[in-house]
Amino acid sequence: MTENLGLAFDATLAMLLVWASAQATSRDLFRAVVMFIVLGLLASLAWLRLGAPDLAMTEAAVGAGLTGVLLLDTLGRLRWKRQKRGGPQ
Amino acid sequence: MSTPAFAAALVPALVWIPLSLGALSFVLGRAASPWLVLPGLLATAGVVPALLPLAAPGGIAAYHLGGWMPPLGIAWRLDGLSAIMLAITAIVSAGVGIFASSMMNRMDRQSEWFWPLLLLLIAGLNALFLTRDLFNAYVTLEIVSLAAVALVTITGTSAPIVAGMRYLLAALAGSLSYLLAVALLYARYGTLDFDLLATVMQDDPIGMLALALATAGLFIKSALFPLHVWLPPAHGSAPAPVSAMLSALVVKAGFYLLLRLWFEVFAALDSLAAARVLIGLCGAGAVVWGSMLALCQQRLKPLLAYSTVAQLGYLLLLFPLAEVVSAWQGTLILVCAHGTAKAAMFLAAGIILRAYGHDRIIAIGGAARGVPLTTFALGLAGVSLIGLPPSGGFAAKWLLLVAAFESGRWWWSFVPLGGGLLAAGYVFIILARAFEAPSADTGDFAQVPRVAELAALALALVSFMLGFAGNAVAIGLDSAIAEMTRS
Amino acid sequence: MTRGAADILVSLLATALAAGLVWSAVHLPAAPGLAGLVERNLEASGVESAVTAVLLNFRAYDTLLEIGVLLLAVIGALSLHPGEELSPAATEALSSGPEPSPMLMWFVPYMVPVAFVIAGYLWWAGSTIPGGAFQGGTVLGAALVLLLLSGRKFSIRPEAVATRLWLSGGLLFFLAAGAVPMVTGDAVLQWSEEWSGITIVLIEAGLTLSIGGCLAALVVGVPAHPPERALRGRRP
Amino acid sequence: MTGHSLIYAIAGALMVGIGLRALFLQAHLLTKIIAANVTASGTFLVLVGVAPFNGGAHPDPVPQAMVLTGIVISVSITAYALALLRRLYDVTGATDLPEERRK
Repeated sequence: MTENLGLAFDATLAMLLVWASAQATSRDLFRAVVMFIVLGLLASLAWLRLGAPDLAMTEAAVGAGLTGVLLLDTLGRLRWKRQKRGGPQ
Repeated sequence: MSTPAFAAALVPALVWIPLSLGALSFVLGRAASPWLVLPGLLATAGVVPALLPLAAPGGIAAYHLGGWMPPLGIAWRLDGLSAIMLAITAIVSAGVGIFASSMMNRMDRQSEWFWPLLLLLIAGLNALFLTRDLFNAYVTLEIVSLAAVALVTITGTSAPIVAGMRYLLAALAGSLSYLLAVALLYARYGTLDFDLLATVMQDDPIGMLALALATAGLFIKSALFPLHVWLPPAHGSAPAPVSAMLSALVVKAGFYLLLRLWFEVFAALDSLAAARVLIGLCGAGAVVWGSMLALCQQRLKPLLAYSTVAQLGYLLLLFPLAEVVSAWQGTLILVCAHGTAKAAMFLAAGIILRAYGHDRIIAIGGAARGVPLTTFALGLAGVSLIGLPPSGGFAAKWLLLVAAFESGRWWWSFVPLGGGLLAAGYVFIILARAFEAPSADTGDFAQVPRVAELAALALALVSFMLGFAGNAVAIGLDSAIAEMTRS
Repeated sequence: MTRGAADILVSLLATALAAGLVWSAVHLPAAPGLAGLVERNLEASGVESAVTAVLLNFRAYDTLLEIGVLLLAVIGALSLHPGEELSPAATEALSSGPEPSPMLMWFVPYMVPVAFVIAGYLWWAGSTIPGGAFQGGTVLGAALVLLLLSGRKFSIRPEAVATRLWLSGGLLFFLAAGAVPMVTGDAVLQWSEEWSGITIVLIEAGLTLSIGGCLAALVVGVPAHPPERALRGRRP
Repeated sequence: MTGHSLIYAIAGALMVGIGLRALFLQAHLLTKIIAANVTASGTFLVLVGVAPFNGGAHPDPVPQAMVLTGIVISVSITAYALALLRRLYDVTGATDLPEERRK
């Protein structure tokens, strides 16, 4: 029973990972960045399931956290400057 | 360790010195470059001759980092092939270092970043040429790629930034492809060591997929035709000493790892004959395509960059001819001859750029009179690039021709012959212009440090003289080649 | 080649690669792996956590080079800092971008000390249970980013020698410690059995600090102006 | 627990395909950088997912160490790539490469 539950969880998580990957590489930039952060959190869960707590910690802090902040900041700056360039001087 | 303790103790210096000096020169900033960096760089280069005895026949040195034997630990080995790559790295980086320190204003913003990046690049190259571990090779490749891209973008102007971005994305795709191969091989065999893998390698689809992935990744990293498109803009727009390092050494790093994989790790696989021919055809394509585009260029540095694409093609001829010893000799001499010649030519291009403010080929008339040593260096290196006797390029191409006939597949000889003609074309374009009288749009002449000219000339001389030393080098290499062609 | 053809070709190649990888994953025969070998040598490694033993003893050289990559990225990012002539979007401080939210401002004073404690704990715990320099370093980096985000009186000044020593200190100490065994004729990075535990803990301390600093420096970039100026009057 | 690692290896393989496709086909550089990261995550899942395990309670620590190294390398390169993207935008006003520009 627990075995089956685990299998179902793993299969769902795997599907979510693939889905989030597809979303993270779509053309809508904001959604892509947000979904990349979600992907980091999902991957962190996957590492736990794979018996790798070291990787889970690092993935959550780096993959979702720092990379996410970096991507959001870059996106914000690109948009902010575009508005400034496009707008009246 | 079965080697003289003194020499073995020097091996880590090849990585430790440039790595720590790279970090230190970052800490100390501009103040450090004159007295710390260049001596350190030359010291690193100076270690190599002391190590050569280790690479001599019978003296193949294994070094176990951390004292752990593979498969648990990581091993280094210094054999003939490593020794050649380390030697050419030492020679070119010494020349580039001397050139850059004489040309670069110490107060330039760039100089603050150039030296740490250059030293870390050298550390990465040396580390790659020593390692016997698949995953460790991945880490060294990342050092080399990241340092190379950062050096390309160092001026911060638009052309190199765009070129650097393209280079970085290509390098990323390449390393991930390589890393997938590492994952498959570790999963299949449970070890990352070249030698252990070679003994257990099976001819199965998983191994084939791994080899294909690694090869594709390294083709991108080394800009081997047809995955070369990122190279010309990057090498053409980077500062001259950077282009010299890139064309002479960085693109050879991926090629070196290809040799290790195809002729050591996967050497026992018989089913690769057709793939080897395919790689040879890629080489032929590179020679034709790169040379043709080189002929079309208006500026000196892009011309040299396309010439690099072409010259890398000759190296791939080794794959279909590898069972012949002279193919190995020719390829290894070509690695050295092209490395030194191309570095010399990029440095010369940098001098012309400094002297005249541009590198438009049509307007470099008077260079022969204004910067005669530089023009002489261009000529000498050009002779080696074409492959005229008695240059190193000649020795290399001659050996490749011999290999083609010895193997009975004489048609491969068209590649070096035709490529030589095309190279003669583009080298002649440069030299003919340089010997013309100065024209109205040549521009004002600015003085160039003599030391910089001498550095370029010295590298060109090495490339030229390799033809005389060629035989000695080839004989010295026999053990390495025997090692690689054993199976 | 037209764009449509390129699309199809790339999609086909990507699909083929994914299919090949799936096939390989399914058909891989079981290989022995190195888990057993690591376990047998764990006692000699000086730490109890297998992952830490691999990272800082058996394959410490990988880790050494990897810190080199991190430092390289920092140097590369700093080198992109424009002079006075250009607008500084490439590297200006994160904190000079959008205004920090009140929520964040409330959160940070509680969060940062906790994060520092966690970072310290992870470093210390790494030798026995999951955790270590990377995990500690990344948490430290995240804490520093939070601190910078909130616009407290804290900034990373990359032109200062002290900052640079902080960012590259982990690598330099690792290199120095790695060279020490050569004195007795051992290989580099060959920790003597009695000292290996303490050596690894010390190296991890240096790495934790440097990794945290490097990650924070990469995220916040170089302040184009002193952060105080950029932030003055923004605080609610 | 590790018995299900194959599921994650398959997910990783699909992520690699998705990531590589986007890396080559998407024009916006930010998407390309994210795509490279997705590919890297997929590669890491493959690395640990297919890693050999000898049936014991302990998963093989060597692939985990490799992935830890890989994650740090990947965040380093990403951070540098984003700095480069900002600089590129600063200098040229573009967020894509000239040859991939869609009109």
